[in-house]
Amino acid sequence: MSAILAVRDLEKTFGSLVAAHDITVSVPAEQTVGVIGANGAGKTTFINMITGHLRPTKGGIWFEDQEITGKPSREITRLGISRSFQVAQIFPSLTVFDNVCVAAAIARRSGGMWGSITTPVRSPDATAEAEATIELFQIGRYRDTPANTLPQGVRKLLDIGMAVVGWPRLLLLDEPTSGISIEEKFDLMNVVMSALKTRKITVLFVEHDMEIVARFADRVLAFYDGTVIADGTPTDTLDSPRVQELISGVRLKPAAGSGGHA
Amino acid sequence: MFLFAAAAAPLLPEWIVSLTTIAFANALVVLGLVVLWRVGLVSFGQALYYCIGAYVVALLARWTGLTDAFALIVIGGVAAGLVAVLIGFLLARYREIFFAMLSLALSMILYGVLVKTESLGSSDGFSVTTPTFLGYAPHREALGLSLYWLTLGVDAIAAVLVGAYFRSVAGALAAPIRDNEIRVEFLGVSVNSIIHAKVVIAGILGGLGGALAAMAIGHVDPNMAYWTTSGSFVFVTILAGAGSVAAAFVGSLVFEAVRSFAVDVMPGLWQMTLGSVLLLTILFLPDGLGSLVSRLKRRGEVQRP
Amino acid sequence: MLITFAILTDGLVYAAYLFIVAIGLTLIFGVMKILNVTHGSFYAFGAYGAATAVGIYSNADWPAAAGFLFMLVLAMAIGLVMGLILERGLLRLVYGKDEVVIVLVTYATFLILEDVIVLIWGPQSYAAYQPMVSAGNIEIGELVLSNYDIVLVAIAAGLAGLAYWSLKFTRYGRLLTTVIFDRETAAAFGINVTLVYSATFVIGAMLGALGGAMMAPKIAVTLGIGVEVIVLAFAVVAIGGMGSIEGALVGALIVGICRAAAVHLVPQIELFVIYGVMALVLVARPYGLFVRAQPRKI
Amino acid sequence: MSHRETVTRWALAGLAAATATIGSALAQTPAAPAAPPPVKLGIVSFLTGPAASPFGIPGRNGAEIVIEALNAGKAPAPFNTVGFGGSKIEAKYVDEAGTVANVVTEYRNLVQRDQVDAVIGYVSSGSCLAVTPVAEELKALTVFYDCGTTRIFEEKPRNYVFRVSPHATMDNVAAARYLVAKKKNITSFSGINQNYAWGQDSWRDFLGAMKVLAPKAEADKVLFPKLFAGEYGAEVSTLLTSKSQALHTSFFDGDLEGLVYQEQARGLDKRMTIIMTTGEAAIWRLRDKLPDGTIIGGRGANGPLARDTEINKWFQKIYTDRYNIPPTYPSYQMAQSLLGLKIAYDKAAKAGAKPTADQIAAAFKGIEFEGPAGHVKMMLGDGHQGITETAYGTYRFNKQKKEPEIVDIIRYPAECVNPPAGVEAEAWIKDGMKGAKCN
Repeated sequence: MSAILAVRDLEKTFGSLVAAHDITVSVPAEQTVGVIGANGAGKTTFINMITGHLRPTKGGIWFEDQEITGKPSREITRLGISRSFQVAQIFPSLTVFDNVCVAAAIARRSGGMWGSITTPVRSPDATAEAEATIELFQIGRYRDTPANTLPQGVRKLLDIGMAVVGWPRLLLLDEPTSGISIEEKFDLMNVVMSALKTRKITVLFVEHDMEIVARFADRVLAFYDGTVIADGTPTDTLDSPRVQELISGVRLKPAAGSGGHA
Repeated sequence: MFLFAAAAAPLLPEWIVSLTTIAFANALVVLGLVVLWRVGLVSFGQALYYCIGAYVVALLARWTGLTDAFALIVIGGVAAGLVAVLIGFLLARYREIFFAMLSLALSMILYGVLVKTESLGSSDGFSVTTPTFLGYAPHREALGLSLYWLTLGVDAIAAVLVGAYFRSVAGALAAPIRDNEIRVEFLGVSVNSIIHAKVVIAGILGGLGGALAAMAIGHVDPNMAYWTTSGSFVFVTILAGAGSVAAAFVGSLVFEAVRSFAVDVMPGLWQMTLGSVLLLTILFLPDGLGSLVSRLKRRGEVQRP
Repeated sequence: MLITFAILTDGLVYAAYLFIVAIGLTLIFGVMKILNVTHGSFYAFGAYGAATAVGIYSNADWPAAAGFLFMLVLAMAIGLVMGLILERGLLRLVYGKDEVVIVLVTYATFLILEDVIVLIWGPQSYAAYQPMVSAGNIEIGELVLSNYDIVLVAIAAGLAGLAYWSLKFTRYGRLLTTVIFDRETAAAFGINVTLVYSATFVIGAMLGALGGAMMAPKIAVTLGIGVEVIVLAFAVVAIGGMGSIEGALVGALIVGICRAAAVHLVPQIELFVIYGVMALVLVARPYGLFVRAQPRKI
Repeated sequence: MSHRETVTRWALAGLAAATATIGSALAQTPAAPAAPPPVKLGIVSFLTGPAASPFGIPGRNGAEIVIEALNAGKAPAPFNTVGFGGSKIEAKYVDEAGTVANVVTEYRNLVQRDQVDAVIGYVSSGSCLAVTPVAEELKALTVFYDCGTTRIFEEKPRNYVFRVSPHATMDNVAAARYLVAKKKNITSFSGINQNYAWGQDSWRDFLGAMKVLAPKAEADKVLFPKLFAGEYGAEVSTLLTSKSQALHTSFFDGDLEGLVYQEQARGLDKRMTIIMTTGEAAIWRLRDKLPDGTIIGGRGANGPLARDTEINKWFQKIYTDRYNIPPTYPSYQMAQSLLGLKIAYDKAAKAGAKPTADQIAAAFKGIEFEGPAGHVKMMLGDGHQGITETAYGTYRFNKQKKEPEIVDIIRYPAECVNPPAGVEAEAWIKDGMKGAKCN
């Protein structure tokens, strides 16, 4: 089948600074794509453009053959693209359940302002969906904990869970393991990836840790200086000399990107 | 609560009935502020809608001779609501203190306009024709009670609807928006339109409150739009807390009672009394009287087998 | 020609008045993010203090200038004491609460202080006109200007200069700017934020009192003068941008000139000028003229 | 449904709070002493806020001193009987400050909670207009003492509301008459009045009267600064650029003093004569700061403008002895109102038993009496609105005696500056003040 996501000649400049240029990628459904590159290589910019947080200066983005270039993020979300964040974006004052439940309710509300005023937030199916997702991400034991007291790993899972609860078809994970200790990283990714597989979600994930990329990605995009310098299977990409030379240095300091704002 | 209060009315002395009527009319404005406060917004200009509601009632009675309380209230609420819709387009983009300041400026402009309008009695305002109730034209006690019951009725409806709203998606988004607007946007919701809706709801409630107050007081004047009026509404909101719908009504009643008590017992020093009450509330009851409500709730649940 | 000159001078005088009232407010907001309603009380206490001072000195016959200084000093002393008491005794307890809640705290304090004034000075009004009257006036063409007003403008200008200089070139000023820019970092760099807060609030309070003291000779010092000033100062600060000194200056000038022009040319609209300007500016620049919104990063 | 339950709990709590106030209220009013039961008066005026010092407090003081005298039966004849109808007066003083909602609430509390026999008070015309319908509804006898608006008795006939003090029309009509008398060939005048009802009405009446009395003269600058603006720099220079020979102002206290200081610093009074319709209330504080030659009104023949009658001397004395400052017009208005009510009450009480509101009201209608401020006729508003003569004069600070004094006083008979019964003030002025009897 045709690509679920297609990106052509994408470019983003801030004044004189070129954050991303000449990015052309197309992703078939249910593929898991790892995105690597040093800080400032344009990974997050790339994600932000797809999710509508940034408006591209040039080029176009197509999702399921529909152009979404420069649409506001909330519309793009409604179309079925969802994302998680480098720094987990959750609602600290709510419990884990309420976090997910709100997300579920929003995804399920019948359209428009009137819809969101008339549909209760704890509708049976929203609640059910929330419970299911919490199970799926194995954070059931934190169900009623206020989010502001959660350990880092759980925050990450919750963040992704909130992105997944709306049954997106494309999910972008911005450094899902940033700020997570090396020991936990693999368990976390195992949980996440198996969850996404069961929901048949196409995934783009930004990652600094090459082992994780090698382990979980079907395909790897290597960013350097705002554009894609290598694109292929993990092995091909990671072993390509340019990548070795320009990027894999990152491997030596895996947590470099943690918390930092690419 | 409303049934209870309604039943109690005939037993109470008239002056308490009228005091309570005004308190419960103002409670609607407070309820609107509670809706806003849940998203962390405070309007120092809510008196704008209060005043619009009041003047609409007074002017309709004066110009068209329409005196039916039910019609007047509805129109008052709608009028304020429409203004809120317009202002909302502007206001919804603002947050924090800037939201407060802009709403304050708008209400002060209305104040200026009214003071300038000599045909409407300028700062003296003018009196409101005694309302009728579907043709029934009561006087004295009867009138007081009718207004009181009408107010309670409107309050009850408002309380139920707002309660339902709080449980709806748009209502429940208040805390999330306060916490993290970006996340909300990425979940597929326009934060501004949610806030716009809240501004409108608050506006309608303000208008209803003003309409009822106008009839209960029997007089309208530009001070209804002055910033100190808004100030006292915010005051009650803090006193009540955003915890529960009921708190708005209790808070408003307690406020009126305390003020009247202070004026009665220490005529020269009632501002000091009010100030101290507010201060103590903030310091020792950070979530307002509402937090007492929820505490009672919790205790109630514990006691239940 | 005469009108234009009149508008400019009047505008300048009014702007000076507004700036003197607004600077303390904007300083406190900039550093502590507190919209300080109590500012009105500082103003009132300053005025009452000044009136008392003038009362004392006009009985003892000291030179006018000395009396003027005595007046200002006493007022600022009052501001100092009040500032300390409030910051240490009350605000300290509510830091970290919701911005709006803190506004309400200051509002409550304002209400209380309104009656404290009655307790101290009673309900009657006081006069402190001596400094202004003894200052005399000068004729410029048909126009007569009060020297006191000229002094007022000079002092306002002085304050503006002083504020600018101390923010840019003194250690405390640089501390302030860092705190204004980013509280956490400031704390991280070992700046004693608590101290900076106390200092700022006290200075703000003294400026408020100073404003009251300098207006005292022009007005009847009577109950309720604080209320009027609060909203005025808010408007100016909102126009210029909360927490920006140059904003307060420009805001004051805009409002001052606009109002003067209105009074001379279209008296009917005088009542709306301030809020009209404020609304317009806020519509065009939600955060005021001198403050930009920083988009949040993710 | 735990919601509903807690709600009910709160209803109880709320009512408790409310009842607490009744309790306290009852506690407030001590059990009546041995017969005859006292007559309870509610006395409302500004005890806080900007209007307290010029109007509220002098008004309250006037009430205190007069009630004392009446209770002691020490007032001069015909007021030398004890209290009202032989029973002592028990006054409760209430603050007028706050919104109309507060004012109305407090009024109801006085009538319905404290069961007062009559309410005397109110400075702000807004309060008076708001209270009037309530008073009529509650059939509660109410006497306004200071508010000046003509609307109260022009909008509707009233049954239970009275005002002994004349309304504001005569202040400005008389001001115009005095100005024209003093400046025969006046060509231009200006006005600075506060931007609210009082200021606007005052200017409207003055302007109307001038149109009639000096058609040649035209109004030049018409300024309406915000109430309590405090800073009048721009206004003063506007006036400095004007060729007017006179400036009309209805400013009161705080604003009036501010204006005086600021205009003096810039010598405006050297260029034009200032007419202050309420100036009399400020002379004792402004003293030598008030420019000589200023035209002073006192909302009637009050204070220094009052005639030198026995009862005026008496009032001047007891007031000055107590408060060591002479009484200003609000004190006079309060005294007049109390004395007027006393006459009505005594008349109604002749029947023996404690008179009802209706009896007192009936007795009050159309009475005439001599008060400290001269001869009162309850003539307008079907006998509910009093008129008196009024007077204007020119201010001079007597350097020898170090005392303010008002010289070349001109007195205007009531019928000269007030509309005839049944004619609306504004209309009366518009069509040339027909039927004015200025002897």
